Amino acid sequence: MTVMRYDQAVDHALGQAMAADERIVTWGEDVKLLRRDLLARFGPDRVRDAPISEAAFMYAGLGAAMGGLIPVVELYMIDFAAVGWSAIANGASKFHDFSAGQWDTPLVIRAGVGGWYSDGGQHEQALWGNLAAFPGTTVACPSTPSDAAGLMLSALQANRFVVFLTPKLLDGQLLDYLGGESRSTVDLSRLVPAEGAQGEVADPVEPIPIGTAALRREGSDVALVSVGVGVHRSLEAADVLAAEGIGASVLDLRSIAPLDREAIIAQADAAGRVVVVDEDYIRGGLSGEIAAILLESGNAARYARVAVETTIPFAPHLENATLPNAERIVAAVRALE
Amino acid sequence: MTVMRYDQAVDHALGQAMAADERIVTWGEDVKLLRRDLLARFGPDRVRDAPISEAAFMYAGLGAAMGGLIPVVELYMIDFAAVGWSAIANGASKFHDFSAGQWDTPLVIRAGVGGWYSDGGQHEQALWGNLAAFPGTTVACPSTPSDAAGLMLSALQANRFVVFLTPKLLDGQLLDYLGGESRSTVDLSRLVPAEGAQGEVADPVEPIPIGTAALRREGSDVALVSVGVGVHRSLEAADVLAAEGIGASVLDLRSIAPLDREAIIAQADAAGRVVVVDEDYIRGGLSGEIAAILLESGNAARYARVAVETTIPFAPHLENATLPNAERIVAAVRALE
Amino acid sequence: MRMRRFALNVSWARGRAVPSGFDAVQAYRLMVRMRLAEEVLVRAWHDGLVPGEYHSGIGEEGINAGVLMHLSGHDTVALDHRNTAPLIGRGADPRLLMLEVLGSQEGINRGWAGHMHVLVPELHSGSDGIVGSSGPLAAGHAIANARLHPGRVSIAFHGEGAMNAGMLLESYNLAVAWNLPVVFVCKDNKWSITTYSTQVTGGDALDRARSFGLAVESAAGDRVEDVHAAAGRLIARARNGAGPGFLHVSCHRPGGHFEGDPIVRILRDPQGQAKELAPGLASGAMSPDGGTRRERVGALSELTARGARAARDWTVRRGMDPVQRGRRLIDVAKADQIEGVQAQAIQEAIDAARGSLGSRPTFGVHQGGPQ
Amino acid sequence: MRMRRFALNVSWARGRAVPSGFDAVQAYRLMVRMRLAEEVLVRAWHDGLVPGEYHSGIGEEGINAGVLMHLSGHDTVALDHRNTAPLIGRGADPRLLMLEVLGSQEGINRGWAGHMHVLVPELHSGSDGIVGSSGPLAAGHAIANARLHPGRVSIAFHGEGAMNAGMLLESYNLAVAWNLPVVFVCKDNKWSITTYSTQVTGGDALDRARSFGLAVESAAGDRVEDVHAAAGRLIARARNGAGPGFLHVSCHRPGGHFEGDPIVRILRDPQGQAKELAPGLASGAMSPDGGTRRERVGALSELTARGARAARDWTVRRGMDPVQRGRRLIDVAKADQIEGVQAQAIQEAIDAARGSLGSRPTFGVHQGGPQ
Ligand SMILES: Cc1ncc(C[n+]2csc(CCOP(=O)(O)OP(=O)(O)O)c2C)c(N)n1
Ligand SMILES: Cc1ncc(C[n+]2csc(CCOP(=O)(O)OP(=O)(O)O)c2C)c(N)n1
Ligand SMILES: [Mg+2]
Ligand SMILES: [Mg+2]
Repeated sequence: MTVMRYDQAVDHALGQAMAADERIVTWGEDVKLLRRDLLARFGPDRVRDAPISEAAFMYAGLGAAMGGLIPVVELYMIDFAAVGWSAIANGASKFHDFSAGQWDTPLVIRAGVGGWYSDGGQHEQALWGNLAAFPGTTVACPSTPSDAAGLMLSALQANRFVVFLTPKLLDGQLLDYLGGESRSTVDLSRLVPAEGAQGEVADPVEPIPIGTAALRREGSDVALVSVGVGVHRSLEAADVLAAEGIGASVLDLRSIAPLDREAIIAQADAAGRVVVVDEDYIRGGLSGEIAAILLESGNAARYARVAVETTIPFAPHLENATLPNAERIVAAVRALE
Repeated sequence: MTVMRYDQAVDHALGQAMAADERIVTWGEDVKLLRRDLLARFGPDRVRDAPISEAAFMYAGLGAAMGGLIPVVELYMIDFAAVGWSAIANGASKFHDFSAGQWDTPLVIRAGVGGWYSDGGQHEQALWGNLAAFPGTTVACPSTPSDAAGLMLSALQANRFVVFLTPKLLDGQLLDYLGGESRSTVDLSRLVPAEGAQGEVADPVEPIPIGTAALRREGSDVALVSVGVGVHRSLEAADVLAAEGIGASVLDLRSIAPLDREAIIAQADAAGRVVVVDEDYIRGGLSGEIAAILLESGNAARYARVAVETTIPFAPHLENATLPNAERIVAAVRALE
Repeated sequence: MRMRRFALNVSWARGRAVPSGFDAVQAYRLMVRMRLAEEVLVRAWHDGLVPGEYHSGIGEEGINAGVLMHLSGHDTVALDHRNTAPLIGRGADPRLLMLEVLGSQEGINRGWAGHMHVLVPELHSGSDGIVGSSGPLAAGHAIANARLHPGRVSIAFHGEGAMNAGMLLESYNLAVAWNLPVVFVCKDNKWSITTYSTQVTGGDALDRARSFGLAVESAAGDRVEDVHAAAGRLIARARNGAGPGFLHVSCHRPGGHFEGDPIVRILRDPQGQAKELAPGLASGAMSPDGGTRRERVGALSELTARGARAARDWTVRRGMDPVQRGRRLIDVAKADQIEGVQAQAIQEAIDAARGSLGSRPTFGVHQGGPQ
Repeated sequence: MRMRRFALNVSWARGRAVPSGFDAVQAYRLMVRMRLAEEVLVRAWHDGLVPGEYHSGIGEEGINAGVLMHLSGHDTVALDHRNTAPLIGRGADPRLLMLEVLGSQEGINRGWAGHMHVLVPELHSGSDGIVGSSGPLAAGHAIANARLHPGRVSIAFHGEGAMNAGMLLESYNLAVAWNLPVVFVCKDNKWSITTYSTQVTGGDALDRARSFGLAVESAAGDRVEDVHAAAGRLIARARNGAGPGFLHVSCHRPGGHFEGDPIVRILRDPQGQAKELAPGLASGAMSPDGGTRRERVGALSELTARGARAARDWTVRRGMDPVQRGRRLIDVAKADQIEGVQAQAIQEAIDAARGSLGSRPTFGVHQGGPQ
């Protein structure tokens, strides 16, 4: 066990996998600088800078996967994936199926996701609901360094198309890279969940199966179901609720596709009340899907959701009010009463 | 009232609006040929052929809307919009919000949608759930010529970003254009819902407000909630169910965003059972959203859904089994018993 | 999970050595085989047996053969919507390919692909229906080849209309920036569906490709030997790590964009089609409200010009048949023999495919599958 | 619903006539104003008052002024992530713009936009944070202008890195195909974030643009008079309906990509940054498992080369300051006077903006808004 940052944990797992498997390569904009430690270890053939050509370098990832590599195609932010969206919507999510399972497409798209650090409505989206819409697409979003490492290892071993989303708020390197630590006048520590940004990681990393949720906190009155930074906001909210005598469990989905149906239903059964905490748009699909799972299972749980209901504004106070913050979660739980 | 084809109804409304408003223009691939009647009427400045550059010509639609036009940007199929997805995800759905409501973006994207005519999994997607995910996006999908005309007129008058989806199965012109009527050996009539492909349209067209559902059939045992071709499949299923003594109502949502919450809840309340019939992917968002609406309203209705659960295969019998056909709907209703 | 249930007849393609010189007999054999396979599928389409659209490659045989003859079975090929002929050229089993196009679960992709997405890992060949994607996909194949199998080359086939697709242009740049062993082959038939491509395109295709730093060549697509020579130079370069290339080849496709192409229908039956089109056009042109007289006249003259251009193209370019020209390069007796052998092989394949499809009055219904 | 609640100070920009000749005084005034506005925002960023990233346009004043001086208030401008200076150049009220960048609900877009998406319909100027989108957006503006207001021109500003973005390349083609009155202005500072652009780019920018059929010009961005002349030719052409253009202009941005740019940090504090970077690099380079020695040496030398290249650029190109050079074109007393007037205006604006922001120890928390 080593204590490391979230971003280090991802690279730790990636490095371990690259050492074990020559087929793993990575590219994206500025990746030689961002993944300089991997560059120094594996050389420039395996760690590449891409031009600002998302459509081509995402599709090239699919092509390279078809050619026998396991490419990790990195994007600063999932928002930019919209520029190469067809590579996902019409390509990576489908080729294995079109080939009737004959052609494997072990492509991993690694992308920052989400907000809370004032990057505006076009650099802070989650979009995981949209991604999970496509059959043949696995979408993971770990909320701790340990999960980040274990799920990244699984993504690399999955032999299928995986979108691996890393919340930028937990990514210390990125927050610094975007200028962060060059000014001492700003302190994000009140916003950054400590347990998400740094933590113990096994060495060697063990894979964590994608599709299994983790129960972060037990509680019998209400189940908070979330993923990514929302898990930490839920934990914050659970503290507040505990002080009011409301016991909230917190379920970390860890992957948006596949969803851990059993775990969701078990929590709903136990608590009878479910609040989905989703950093994606309210119509994005995740919060609705959980409602469908509840109804399909005949579960009579009461249900509410805290999600993003408008374009995300830039100004920090507006941004914070738009994202699923702890106050909103607490209010939603109270309103379910 | 004139009887016309679905596609004629759309062009009829578009032509009426173009005659009334000089700002309306249209472009897309092969649009001069596809919209030749409008070309002949309004001239080549207002009806243009675009290069195969979806990203640029979709973004240019947004730019032109900002510049004072009302562009109708046409795509053969919404699948191709994935190539220019950023124009939707990061552009048209957001600029009005980013400007704090100061800059209007009256862009209409008009695109074919859906399957049933054997065009394979990359030319038959619905994607309306993904589109509806974005705040600031209106998504309509009429199921009859009369609705197509009325909703197109509303889209053109909405002064905001609208995605206007036309089911290709109802679009006689497109089915012919894709080779259809050049071979007498093929007969799609068993697949094409007659009331969707042709019908009476008012002249002049009156706008139909976007966001109001239409009850296509009354029934007190189960509510079938759908949109587009699914509405006709639901009507087929309702006939079968009626023979079994099950009364099914059929609610045509007509728009995916906004959703007519009240109508959905009213149907659910009345029947106590809801089956969502969705030609989009099961994780696409629409079927889940309806579950969320039911749960949020405290509605205890039983719920099931018939949607697309895999990549859509090409072979007609596999395709048909994958899409929400009447047999699947009937089976879902029976299983809800 | 990898399923490798199909015993593909790849020996036919794999057996070929990479030719250094040009083998006119082999070129003719390939072209004939591709032409015949397309012809039986076109017939099957008109017989109502091919569901959906069908984009044939009739007229492109010179390009396909001239390029593919340079490849070993291990090189990779990225194809677009017009992939039957090149797949045949790569050695795909015609029967399995036909079954796929006919919508059978016994097809090469078990009915999942149809004719637009045929993916055959054994042949290192895959198709996609998104215009432009063959470029970046081939770039990706080239990255894999360069790393795992240096010396293998990667080919992208695309149309001239696709050269306005951003992802394709991006892939030209990516190939140069990363010095990838890939050759982009542009099959220029002048049309993208019903649009005359130069009317929506600025500049010149060769200049455009060259400006990204690609080595460029061009050839006339009805002269397979010229295509072969030009392709050979670019492919050899790429194989040696000297950088990516772009090959521009002209061609004429008498069948147009797809079977039932509206333009071709007008050319074949001007009277009948005019009857279909005239009422709408007339009511548009004479509508009481609408554009100025000048605008309406402009519109009609544009439509007329398009028709005239098509009529001219289809007449003037009729002679651009690579198969006919290729026949002249070889001995007549040899040509007869090749035609006989290939015709029999292809006929057997389509007979078998049609046979195992069972009775099928129409498609689009669940009864339409194999019985 | 159109909200027009802000009384924008556009008279300053609208008042200017479109100059036929070059007015060095006006150019200097514009450049000084833009520089000063950027400087106070950069300071505010370092003071912790600007949330998130901030991309300043310091070093690009010659380009912005040289181009914008040709525009009337009715022409349209599509901007990218580096838009503060051009918006100032268009006549945006500095206080409202600053409030926006500072994350206030009193900002020009009420806090919705931040510095990457400022949209000001009154100025016919809009920004977007997606690299490359300014091209097709400007093409769209040009379609509207050509139809509704012939004679108005549309400008797209973009970086050299953006020239690998497919949508931008597509828009070059679209502009030529539709003969749109648009001029694409490439501000080439050689870097896209931390990547040296030529290392991921094939060919040459001018060739690339020309190959689409655009009329091209180039200029040195530190010579505002040259930019002005080159831009003038292209803009006049476009206005007259003679077709779209492409202007390539070099520049140096001493601040790098954004405030806190990692490359600039290394240049400013090599020792300190080395301490940060070395452990990770060393453990990578010396890891027991990994690439060959040659690969690892190759990697380190690439990183070193990048640092050296940056060091050289930042030294050699230091003198490329358009504002300093522009000062030499005018009378010293006049320059002093302009600086005084502009400094006062900008200072008042930032004072007012900072003042109305209230106390705000940090951002990113809901207490961080205006009180
Ligand atoms: C992204 C995308 N846009 C549009 C289409 C529809 N489409 C299919 S083929 C085609 C024309 C392609 O023209 P060209 O590249 O010249 O190839 P050709 O068909 O002539 O071989 C178009 C527009 C598509 N399949 N994908
Ligand atoms: C589609 C997209 N990809 C990536 C980014 C991240 N990004 C922002 S600016 C930039 C570099 C742009 O370089 P250049 O075009 O040279 O402009 P400069 O910043 O030098 O002015 C990148 C990659 C983005 N905003 N949008
Ligand atoms: Mg073509
Ligand atoms: Mg740059």
